[in-house]
Amino acid sequence: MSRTIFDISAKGGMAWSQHPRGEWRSEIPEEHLRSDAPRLPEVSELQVVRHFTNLSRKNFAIDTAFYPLGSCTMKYNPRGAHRIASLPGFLNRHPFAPAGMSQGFLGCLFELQEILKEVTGMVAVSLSPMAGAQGELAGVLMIRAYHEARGDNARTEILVPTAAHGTNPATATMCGYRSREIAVAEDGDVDIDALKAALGPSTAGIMLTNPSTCAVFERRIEEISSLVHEAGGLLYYDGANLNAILGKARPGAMGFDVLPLNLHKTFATPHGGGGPGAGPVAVNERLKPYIPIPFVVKDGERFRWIEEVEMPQSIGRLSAFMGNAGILVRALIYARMLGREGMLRVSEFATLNASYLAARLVAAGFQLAYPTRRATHEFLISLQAESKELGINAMDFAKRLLDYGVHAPTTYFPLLVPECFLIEPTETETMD
Amino acid sequence: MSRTIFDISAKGGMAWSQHPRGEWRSEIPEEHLRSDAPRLPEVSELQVVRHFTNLSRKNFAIDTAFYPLGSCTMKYNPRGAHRIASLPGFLNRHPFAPAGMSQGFLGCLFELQEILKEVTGMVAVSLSPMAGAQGELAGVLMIRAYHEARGDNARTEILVPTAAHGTNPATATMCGYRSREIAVAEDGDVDIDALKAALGPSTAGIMLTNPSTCAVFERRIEEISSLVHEAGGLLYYDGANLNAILGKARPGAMGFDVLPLNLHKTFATPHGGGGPGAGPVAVNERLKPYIPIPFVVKDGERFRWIEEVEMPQSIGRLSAFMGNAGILVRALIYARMLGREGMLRVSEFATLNASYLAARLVAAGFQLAYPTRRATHEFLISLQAESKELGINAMDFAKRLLDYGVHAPTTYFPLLVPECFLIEPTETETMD
Amino acid sequence: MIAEIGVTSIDDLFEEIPASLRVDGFPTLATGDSEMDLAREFAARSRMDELAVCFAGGGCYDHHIPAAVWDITSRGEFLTAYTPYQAEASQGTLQLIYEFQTMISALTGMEVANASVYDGGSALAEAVLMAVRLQKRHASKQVLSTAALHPNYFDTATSIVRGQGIVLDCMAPSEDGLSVPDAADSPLAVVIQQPNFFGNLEDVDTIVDWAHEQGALVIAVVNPISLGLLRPPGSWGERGADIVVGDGQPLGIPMASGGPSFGFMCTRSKFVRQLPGRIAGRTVDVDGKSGFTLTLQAREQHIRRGKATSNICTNQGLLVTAGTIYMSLMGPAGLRSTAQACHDRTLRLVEKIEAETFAVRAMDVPFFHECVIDLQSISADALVDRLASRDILAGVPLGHWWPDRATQLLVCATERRTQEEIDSFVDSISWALGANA
Amino acid sequence: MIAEIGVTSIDDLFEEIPASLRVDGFPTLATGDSEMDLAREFAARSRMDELAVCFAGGGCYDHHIPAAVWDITSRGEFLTAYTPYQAEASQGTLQLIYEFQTMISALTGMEVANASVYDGGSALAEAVLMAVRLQKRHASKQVLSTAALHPNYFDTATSIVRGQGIVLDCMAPSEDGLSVPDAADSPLAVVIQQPNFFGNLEDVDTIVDWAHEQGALVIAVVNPISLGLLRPPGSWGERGADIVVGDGQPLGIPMASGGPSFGFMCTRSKFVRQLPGRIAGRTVDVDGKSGFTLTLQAREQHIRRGKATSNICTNQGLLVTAGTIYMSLMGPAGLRSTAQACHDRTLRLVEKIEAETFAVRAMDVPFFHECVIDLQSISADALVDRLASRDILAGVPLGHWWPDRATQLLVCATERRTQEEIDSFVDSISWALGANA
Ligand SMILES: Cc1ncc(COP(=O)(O)O)c(C=O)c1O
Ligand SMILES: Cc1ncc(COP(=O)(O)O)c(C=O)c1O
Repeated sequence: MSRTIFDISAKGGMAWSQHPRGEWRSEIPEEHLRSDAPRLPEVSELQVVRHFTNLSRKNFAIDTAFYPLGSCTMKYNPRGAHRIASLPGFLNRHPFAPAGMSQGFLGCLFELQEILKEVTGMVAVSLSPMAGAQGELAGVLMIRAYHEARGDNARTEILVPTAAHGTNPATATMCGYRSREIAVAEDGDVDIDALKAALGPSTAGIMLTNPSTCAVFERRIEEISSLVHEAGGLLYYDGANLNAILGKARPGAMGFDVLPLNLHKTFATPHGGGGPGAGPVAVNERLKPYIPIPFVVKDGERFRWIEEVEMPQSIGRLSAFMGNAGILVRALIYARMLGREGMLRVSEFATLNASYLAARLVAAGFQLAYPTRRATHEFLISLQAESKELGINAMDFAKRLLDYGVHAPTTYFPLLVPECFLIEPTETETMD
Repeated sequence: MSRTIFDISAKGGMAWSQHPRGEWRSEIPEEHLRSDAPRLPEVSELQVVRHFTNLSRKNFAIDTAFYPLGSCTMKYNPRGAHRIASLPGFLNRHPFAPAGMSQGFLGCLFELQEILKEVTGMVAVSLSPMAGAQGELAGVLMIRAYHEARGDNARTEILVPTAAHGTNPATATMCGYRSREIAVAEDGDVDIDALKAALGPSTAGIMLTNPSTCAVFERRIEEISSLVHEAGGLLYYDGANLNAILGKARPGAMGFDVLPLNLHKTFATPHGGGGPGAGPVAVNERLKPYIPIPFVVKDGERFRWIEEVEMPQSIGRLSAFMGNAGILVRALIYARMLGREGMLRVSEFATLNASYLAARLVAAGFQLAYPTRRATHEFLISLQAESKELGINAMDFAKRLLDYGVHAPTTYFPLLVPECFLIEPTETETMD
Repeated sequence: MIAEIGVTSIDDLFEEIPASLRVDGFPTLATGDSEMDLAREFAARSRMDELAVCFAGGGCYDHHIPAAVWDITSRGEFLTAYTPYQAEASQGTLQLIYEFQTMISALTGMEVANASVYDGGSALAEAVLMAVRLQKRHASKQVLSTAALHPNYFDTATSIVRGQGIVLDCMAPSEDGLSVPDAADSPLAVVIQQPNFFGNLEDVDTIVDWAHEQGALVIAVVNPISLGLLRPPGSWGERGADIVVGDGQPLGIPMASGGPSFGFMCTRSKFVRQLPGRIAGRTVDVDGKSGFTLTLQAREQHIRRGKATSNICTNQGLLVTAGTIYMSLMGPAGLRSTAQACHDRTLRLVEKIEAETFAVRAMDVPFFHECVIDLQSISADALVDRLASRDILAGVPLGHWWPDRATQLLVCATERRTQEEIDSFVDSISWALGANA
Repeated sequence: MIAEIGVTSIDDLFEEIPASLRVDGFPTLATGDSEMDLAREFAARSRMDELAVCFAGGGCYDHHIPAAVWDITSRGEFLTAYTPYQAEASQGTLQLIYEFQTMISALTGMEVANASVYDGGSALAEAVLMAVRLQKRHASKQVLSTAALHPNYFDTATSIVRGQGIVLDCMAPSEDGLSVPDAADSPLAVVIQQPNFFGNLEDVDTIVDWAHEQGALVIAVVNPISLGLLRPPGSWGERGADIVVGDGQPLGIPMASGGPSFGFMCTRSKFVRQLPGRIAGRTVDVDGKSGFTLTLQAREQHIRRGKATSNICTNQGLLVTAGTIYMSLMGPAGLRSTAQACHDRTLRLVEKIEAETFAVRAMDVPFFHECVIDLQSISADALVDRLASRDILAGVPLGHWWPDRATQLLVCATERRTQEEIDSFVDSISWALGANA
């Protein structure tokens, strides 16, 4: 049954109660009007409801099954946050409503900015990027703006570990940089010698995440940070793995200059079958002048927008309005639901669950990619031995898991580990 | 996978964000407190959401499949009516809020009463019964009250056609009556001779529906009505099939004294896997003094409740508050969405769909139970020939339909037709 | 389609309706409205009734409802399914009912529960009918209730059972509204509401033991939230209650003018055949796979017709779904802290009313989360009207049922009531009483 | 669990973090709140921004959203699924995207569409980058837009493409804000918004044909609701637009402060390899059963890394779901009558403003559902502030972007605006302008 909605469409079908009632006048000149009706489906409301209800039933989802997709943090998205963010005052606010009519919403943004500063250890936050990748773009554009402002125009390279997520090199390219790969050592940490060799006057910056995409904590991050800064480059932190260290360590203290957060991961806003997310960027003093507009400040008791006029060095606007505003409200509610203790529970339970699952898989005979290392919020196993022995590959394993009603882990990522599974049970799963 | 929620429960599991926060004082004496905690499941919010989401996926529903369950009117339940009836002003109204704080809600009830009067051709409506069967109870209690008020205490029998829905005789019993069956003739109409033979001084009334549960229109309803009234009995109309004649004929004109409506059928409020429904009763002048309280009247521009003091002969209260109030609001919205033309479309499309499906099945070789008659909003086929030939019964047929993703029609009802299917496609289905 | 049916117009399909009965639509009804127009119109209508704060209880309570409850309950597969008669097409609803029954039994301390009936009031009626069936050989046709039984429950049960000649009576109350059985009575069943309509705690052990000594069955009427904290009816007195009923509204159901909610019913295993309504059970299919089905269906009206235990057919399935999800989310600890919070909020409210206004407690006995206060100087109706101007629903005036209690108001503060709301309510009472002083 | 891992405490799991970097939680954050408390707090916060009526547009519109749209979109299976990379686990989302692409193509009159990008503004940026890739051999690095392009779209596209050295310029406007191409220009691509930011209808045929003569590609920016009525970009001029983008918010997405919504992108088949973002296609599996999958994945960043067509990963899937359901419900007839109703409402509003207030139309050209009015005596900001006191959002003041248009206000009336709302808006304008006269 994969009939499309067009297959069930029939001339004259319609959801009559959705049509506005009345007689309409028009002053649009004939030449602007379309002559043909667009070929949209012609169906009843029941047909629509039934068709899309049944389509939904063909998806795996957190709400239906265990979804240990590494790097994606498929944890429980509280229904309460969705409900509260759907209050009419939030849903019906027009983006151009003046600040005087928007104190509720602006107050929410300001509060979220403050929480994210605390969580990351950075000094300023702009909430507008619409997903991790747009946050990356903002981050690298800021690095670019920083160098340009200093007239330091020879820096044309962004360093990226071989294990990095594909968005990192893609982003560097979008910002007009060349991306240069840095090897990862046997133990999963960045190869310091390779790094040293790559650093130089053309280094604009480095993009890292910690725990890394090898699912281990980059232990020599302080050394890396000094090396990069000494070479005149800046450090970019990919926030996708922040849930692993929430309340345990802060990127700000590790020496990072800029990071986007993936609110749809760390702050549990729904993935929605491919978004929306939100990728706020946090920066230190160095990059503060460049953060994207708009953002919110508090003057006395009133909240107001900061736009271009007050931020002449900003990299500018990244969306028509205020990014994925509704997602920001959801994330704030989730953060408030967690609170001080809850944030610690995130990193602790995420790590505990991953470590436990890793231990169980090791006991069952599977091979960890980095057996000497602690698991973080996720861990990597290599199915190379099994693949050779059984003549099947990691993808076959993954598909077989689907047959058992468990979503497959992330496969073949990071690219440098052969036949791997990146497994992230997340903190909201229980033992059952 | 039929693990229950108790199977996944583990000591200490909980949905922490649902617990009220604070320190609580108590002045409840020790002896009133329970010593053991009730054995409710101990699970996380994700576990709850996942468990019940997955349970829901094991149901057939109008929203997922064609559901031609005869007599049950499984038609589309507009999402809009559900949404609008869930507005905070409706959901948060306390049943004891005084009339001054309730003009919105009371106005809705009044409007629905008026619409139902128009639709049925009766003179008064009470909305409080909570389903068809409670409406039946109200109806028969009113018949009883009527006879009692006249001191006519010898009437101990309610006549019920053999084809009647099981709630009819059960209701008669609950009201302290004996129910007496009346045969149905070959053509599906009531056997007039059998009726005449049964009528007499012990006849309190007769319970009918039209179209009847044989799925044909009872053509001699006027004659039946005269006969019963002449014998001193009253006529009760089972409103479950009202959608078949909406705007084409009215029970009031057929001589009925009282009828409940099934709002969850004719007015498309959701069946909910077994309710809630609503079974408002409509009556003619004769039974007006006896209708259940409370109901709403309009004094000038204000709406107010009528309670027992103003209705001393009322059969009384049938629920703690105002029945299934929220369902009444949904039904009103649906009725308003239909409007004048929409109500006609209900009976026309329901009949057209049933007649078409009947014609197609006849063409495919199936046997109608009443081949000389017009189909109404539903029709009966008998699988007796197929059963004999193939050695299977109607229930086997029904189960096989489920395998094909179509909900089985009603089987073995009415009881008098052997191996039957009562098929009601409803007016909201299309050809696809 | 017309052609395939063999007619020439839709009108032909209605040709069996005698001409004398034919009408042509509904000239007085308005034309159909769009969802958009209805949404606007009804938003305005519903806004007329919007409240800021609710201190009314009396059988319907303003509790917090977790978002997950209705998000899941409103899924099309729950919302638009039929009654689970076809087990294969309804495993979701059937398993859910089974789990519901288990939870309600745990909460009440009883052995078996049904899949619900319409509401608390009609559940009481069904319990009375059940007791009558069980006590067929009992000399009396009288059922006796404690004095402070919810008056609307009393009335509902009376209307429903009257047709069968059953009489419901009330015990005489003591000064504080509590009930002490009168040795002279010898009913077939005794109805005890705990907490009673005034929010107070009855001496249930004494009443239960007395009733059982008389050969009467005990019907308990309880509030499910209170059972997070209070002793369950299954352990009242020596032998516990025989039938337990109540209304499920506090378990995740919006007040919505009092309905739809659901009534629950539990009893001892040995009485299960007289328990009306549906019951889901676990079973095994021909392949040995376990599944769920409606059990004891033989008692239902579509099989036993005139001899069924009840005429109920469509019932409150969707609300049972909500209640089950609610109980699962709260668990024993959440239900307990909710009950504790309700008691605490009401305690603080009443103390503050006594400390800061002219109003006093009408009855000085332990209560759960409702309490009767006496305004002394003005009628409770007048207070409610005055506070309506401040968008506060002050409580339930008792004068409607007991004219001699016209100055008494039943107030309730659930876990949702904040200290600020309580403070401003008490201020408003002072203002309202002061204005009349 | 701890024991099975082989550690003695949870803290051991974090031992690889250097001591110098370890912190101990977040002392400045508050303790976690319950859903109940947050619901109350945020209800109060959201109420601060609640509006009675909205006459603002400017890229975000107050349309009716059928209840079914979000009832279905909020199902857990849509809400909590990941990006449909695993085709077997995502057939629902994949088929939906496929249907979405078909609908958007039909609406715009183009051959192929992608599965959306972030929003309308960033869609324009992606279109510009795509045009640059397609015009690699073109002499110019200039992209030229019509004068009345949404200024925030212009700014967004500029920020995003600047890193690659691409320049965005604006045509000079005529008196009425419409754009007439200047023969001297020779851009690589021309951006045309229709209706333009002022709500007016550009002479798209002339501009498109001119652009194509110059060897430029044409990027159209359109409002999907308008396409229920207006000529689709696929048929503008002789050859039609080459790339079409827009924002999906009008298709069943709440305004929600402008996001999340989704940006759509369509193009000619021959350009599909340069179309960024995901594209779903129909395919057949090994057993010959048809199914849906992401096609052209090789362009994606997780495979081509530095050479991907775009860095977009997480995107706006859920909003595409809502948009697809919306388009299915409206169908061609519903979309058309919605567009007609919007035009009619705005027409009546503007006529009434001209007839009854001192304000006049600023530009006398045909418009769709937005129109610029000139208040003459006071600034548009002042009017907006005054009408805020009546809970009316009067429109979008233009002075923010064009200081010389400080007295000009962009107003919009969608199909939701009733005659009463229009009347009271015009009364309020009279009042506000009068008060200043
Ligand atoms: C490590 C890492 N970085 C970046 C991203 C990109 O984030 P987004 O999908 O929000 O654009 C992801 C997403 O999966 C990721 O896992
Ligand atoms: C003919 C008929 N009468 C009465 C009823 C009982 O109505 P309810 O289920 O609302 O109690 C039904 C329900 O199926 C029915 O079909």
